[in-house]
Amino acid sequence: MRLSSLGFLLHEAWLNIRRNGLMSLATLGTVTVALTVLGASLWTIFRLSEYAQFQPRRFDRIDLFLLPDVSRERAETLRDQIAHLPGVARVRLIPREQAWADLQASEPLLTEALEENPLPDKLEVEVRDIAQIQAIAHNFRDQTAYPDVERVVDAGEAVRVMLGLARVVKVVGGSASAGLFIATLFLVYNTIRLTVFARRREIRTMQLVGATPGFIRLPLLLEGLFHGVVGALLASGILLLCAREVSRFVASLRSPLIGDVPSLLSPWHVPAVLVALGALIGLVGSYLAIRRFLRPI
Amino acid sequence: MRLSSLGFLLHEAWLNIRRNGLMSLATLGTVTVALTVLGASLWTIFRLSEYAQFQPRRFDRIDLFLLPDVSRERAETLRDQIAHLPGVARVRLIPREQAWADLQASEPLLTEALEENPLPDKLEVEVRDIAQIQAIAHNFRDQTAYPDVERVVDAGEAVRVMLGLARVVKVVGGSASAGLFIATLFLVYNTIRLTVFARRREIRTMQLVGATPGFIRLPLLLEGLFHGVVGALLASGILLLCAREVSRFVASLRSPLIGDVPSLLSPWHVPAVLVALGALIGLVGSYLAIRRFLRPI
Amino acid sequence: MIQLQNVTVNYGNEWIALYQVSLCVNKGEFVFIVGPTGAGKSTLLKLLYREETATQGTVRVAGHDLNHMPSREVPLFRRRLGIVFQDFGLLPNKTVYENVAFALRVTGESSRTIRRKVPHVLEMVGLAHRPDAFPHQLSGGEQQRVAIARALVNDPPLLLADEPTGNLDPDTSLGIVQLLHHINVRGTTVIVATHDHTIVDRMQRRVVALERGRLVRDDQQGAYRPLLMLSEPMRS
Amino acid sequence: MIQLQNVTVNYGNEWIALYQVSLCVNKGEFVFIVGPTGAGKSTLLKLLYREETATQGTVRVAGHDLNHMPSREVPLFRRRLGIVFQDFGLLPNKTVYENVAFALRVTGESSRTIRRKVPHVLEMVGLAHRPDAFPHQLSGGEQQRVAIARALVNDPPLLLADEPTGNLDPDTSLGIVQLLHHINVRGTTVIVATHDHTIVDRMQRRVVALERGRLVRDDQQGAYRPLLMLSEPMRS
Ligand SMILES: Nc1ncnc2c1ncn2[C@@H]1O[C@H](COP(=O)(O)OP(=O)(O)OP(=O)(O)O)[C@@H](O)[C@H]1O
Ligand SMILES: Nc1ncnc2c1ncn2[C@@H]1O[C@H](COP(=O)(O)OP(=O)(O)OP(=O)(O)O)[C@@H](O)[C@H]1O
Ligand SMILES: [Mg+2]
Ligand SMILES: [Mg+2]
Repeated sequence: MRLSSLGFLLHEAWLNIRRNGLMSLATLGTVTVALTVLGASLWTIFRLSEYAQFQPRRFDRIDLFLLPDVSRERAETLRDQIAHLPGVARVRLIPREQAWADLQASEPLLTEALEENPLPDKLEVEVRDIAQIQAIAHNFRDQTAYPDVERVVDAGEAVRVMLGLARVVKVVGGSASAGLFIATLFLVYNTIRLTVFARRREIRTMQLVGATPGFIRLPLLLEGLFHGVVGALLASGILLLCAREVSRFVASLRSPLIGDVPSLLSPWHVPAVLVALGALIGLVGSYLAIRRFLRPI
Repeated sequence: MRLSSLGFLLHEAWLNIRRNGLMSLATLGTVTVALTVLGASLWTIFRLSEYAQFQPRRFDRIDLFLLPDVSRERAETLRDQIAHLPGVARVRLIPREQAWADLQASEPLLTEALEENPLPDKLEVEVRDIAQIQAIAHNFRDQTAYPDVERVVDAGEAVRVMLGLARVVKVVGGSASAGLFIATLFLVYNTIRLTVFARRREIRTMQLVGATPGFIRLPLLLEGLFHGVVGALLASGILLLCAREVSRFVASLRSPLIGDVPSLLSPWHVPAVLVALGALIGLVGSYLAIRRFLRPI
Repeated sequence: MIQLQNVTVNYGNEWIALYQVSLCVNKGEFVFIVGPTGAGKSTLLKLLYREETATQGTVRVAGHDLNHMPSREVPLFRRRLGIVFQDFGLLPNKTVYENVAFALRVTGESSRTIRRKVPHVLEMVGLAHRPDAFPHQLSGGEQQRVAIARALVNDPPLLLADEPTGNLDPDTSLGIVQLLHHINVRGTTVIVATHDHTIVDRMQRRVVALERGRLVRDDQQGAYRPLLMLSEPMRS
Repeated sequence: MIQLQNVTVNYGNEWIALYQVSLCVNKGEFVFIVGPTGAGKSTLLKLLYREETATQGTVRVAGHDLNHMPSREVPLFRRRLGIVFQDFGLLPNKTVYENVAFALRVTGESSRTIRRKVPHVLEMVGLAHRPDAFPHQLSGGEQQRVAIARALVNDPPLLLADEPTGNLDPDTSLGIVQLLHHINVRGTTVIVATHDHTIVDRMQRRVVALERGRLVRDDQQGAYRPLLMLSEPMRS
């Protein structure tokens, strides 16, 4: 293909976009709306799975409260002994003085009323695999094996809930993402197909005048690409605005846990991912749509 | 309008659907896909908010463990006294014998090892408003007001998390539902607009031959209604199939909590709601789309 | 039936398609509108069925002032016209039969009347054998005849035909024009924009000639070329 | 240049548009194809640019066997033709200038050539003053001339024109046919399907007549009607 032809085809694509006002707007509208929904869903699913994966980590700890009469040395021996158990990642000994100090800092009224430190020494056991936490906690409840341990506190049911949730989010969210991507592609393809359909007589005329399929296709592909990218930018704008509102709202709740989960996604990933998706969807959508009307005659 | 005309217009709508194969398929496809996404999202949001509202209720109870030396009569007095507090819905006294019996039933090995009942009497306090639970629990911790209470256990942070979650789901999910509805309407409208656009010369010819706007509009509205309803039925089918898979998967996790939240929605509400939405969207979409091309000439 | 007074039509801001045209056609007349391509013939007809409106001047058709007709009344007005469009204006998704029937449907005719009238008018234009063909399955001349049949089917008091024989061979053209003549004799006012000099010359009816948007001739019993020019050789 | 041997074209299963037509046209000839409406003239032309293919028989154009031409080669083949379609086939979203230029664009002509050729050919058909109009802003005859200009612009060795004067007045028609004649003299083979008996009679070139899909006449220097019938009165 000659350079002058390429220039012409680019110009051609641009003229089509301008002169087919309604069809361009329709395609752009569909791409924007569909990508906004897709983007919002993917983002939500991604965040949900980040939350879901983060939540159980809050509960990956078993607290062992020791009997009051256990000496510090025995506590330390116990700590080292537990640290070598399979499945245990780390053990920290929280001496009763430190616990008391912490409590004094966080609840001064309460500690003043109590006057004397009622807290026992505590071992904080972190497990390697959150799924094993109950089995491990159960072992510590064995009084003969651990006579020094008075009370075993694990997150129990909460962990199982969170773990289940995380898997649900991962599997269902993953399938939903794939489904949404296909749905978006289909919606855009469908719209482009209608715009190509509206121009089928033109395409036919071009063929009769001697235009090669490539010559007809390229401007249409460029149009698809343009609409995909511009639609993606618009969708990003909408999404970032909405996201700002949502995070303001969530922050206004001042709820712990929510909002303090770090994210791998920075806001500037959104336009990047969406533009990539938009370009892909615009190109694939128009390629599929054109194919149908470029049968040789 | 005469009856024969009405018959004709119905026939006309049906012919249009059959003869504009591609345009019918495109509209139907868009309606189906958009309604599937809308339906899935609404359903998910609805279920999430049911979960979110249900979860805190698991934690709407404060357990008051009484001191071992508190007599049964004092416990009962305390119970009645607390029952009259504002914000308290109900109080149950769990005598230590009953708690022991429950424990023996659920953990026979443990109770056998213990030999003797170490459990104290317990008051289970249900609060009216879950949001107040922490304030109420805090009151019980006042040793001078409640000298008989040894330990107060409430769900603490978990409740605050759950409450925050419930509000997030409600507000964000609500806005998302509204946004999705508008997005779906727009996508369908956009598609119908393109199909009407492809027929704009026909519409013009009809006008020039003396057809009234109503005469031109009615078959197109009927087409929109048809596509809306049929698309909704297809979407319902897809959704119910997906829902079955999802609930199978969730059940396979055997996670407690998940799945045992009762729902106001039975599966047969899905087609009903979707068909209503589809009919609405189809009619409104084609009405808006037609208006643009029925300018008097 | 028709009164145009000093009618000017502009397209866009400067393009003048008709300039200061005044014309009066009585009920029952048969008028040819002739003129070179781009003279404004189609524009004149479009004025009469209100696809275009006059930029200046007044247009009265069948007692209606088309400049001030509320758009609500336009469909009813048009139903009393029969129009043959230069580009045929057939509905592509309807068969020949349905295209013709459509002109009756819009007026709310009963199906019985439609079943009686449509085959009859298809017979008249020589297409009785192809009622179920779609427009794209027809030759140019066949499409043109469908357009003519649709214009005739509801016995309009006023028939406007724009180049109705452009795609027809001489014999078929003559047949169509005789059909129009026949209808005219039964009382319909007929206005035909045409280039077909053979037919205009042969019919010897009123001829209105346009040139660059101006009315330059109006002969009661005219020919395609003005009488003065008859001896002039064709340009070659 | 063109050889048809026993060509039959069916539409659908039974509709026969051409039946056992054999025809040979040499390079540099000028041929009129005449016949009543629906006779198969357009179908014959469509065969030549391969919009339709023969159900039976062979079609050879410029050395290519069109029945067995790979679809990849079709665009290149068509670029060496100039085609005037009966329905004009203009691109509605392109201006007059762009429509004509498009025929050069597809062949990869440089912009400089295009800027030189297009105004020239628009001049030839008398539309030099409206290069920026869109087709819907033109009268029927103007659209037809754009179609003709597009067919002429790349100096095709073979020109196929389907009813190129259907929407033109006699003077303009004559001008166009003289243009075709001129091109023919410069070496282009020209095939014109037409109803315009004045022009056919005047040009005295080869006339091929079709009737109901059959080739019924092939006169080297013919008239629109067979010589035998010249004395016969027109049907009336
Ligand atoms: N929508 C439009 N915008 C601009 N100019 C127009 C428009 N429609 C028509 N014209 C111009 O107005 C003039 C008259 O057009 P009109 O269609 O009335 O001609 P006509 O006499 O019917 O010609 P023909 O015999 O070729 O059909 C032409 O020069 C045409 O280009
Ligand atoms: N796609 C089609 N399907 C069925 N029949 C067709 C199709 N195209 C053309 N025909 C029929 O084939 C016959 C020949 O058509 P063609 O267009 O070749 O006629 P023509 O000689 O060009 O007529 P005209 O002078 O009216 O343009 C006509 O009777 C027409 O109805
Ligand atoms: Mg005209
Ligand atoms: Mg033809």
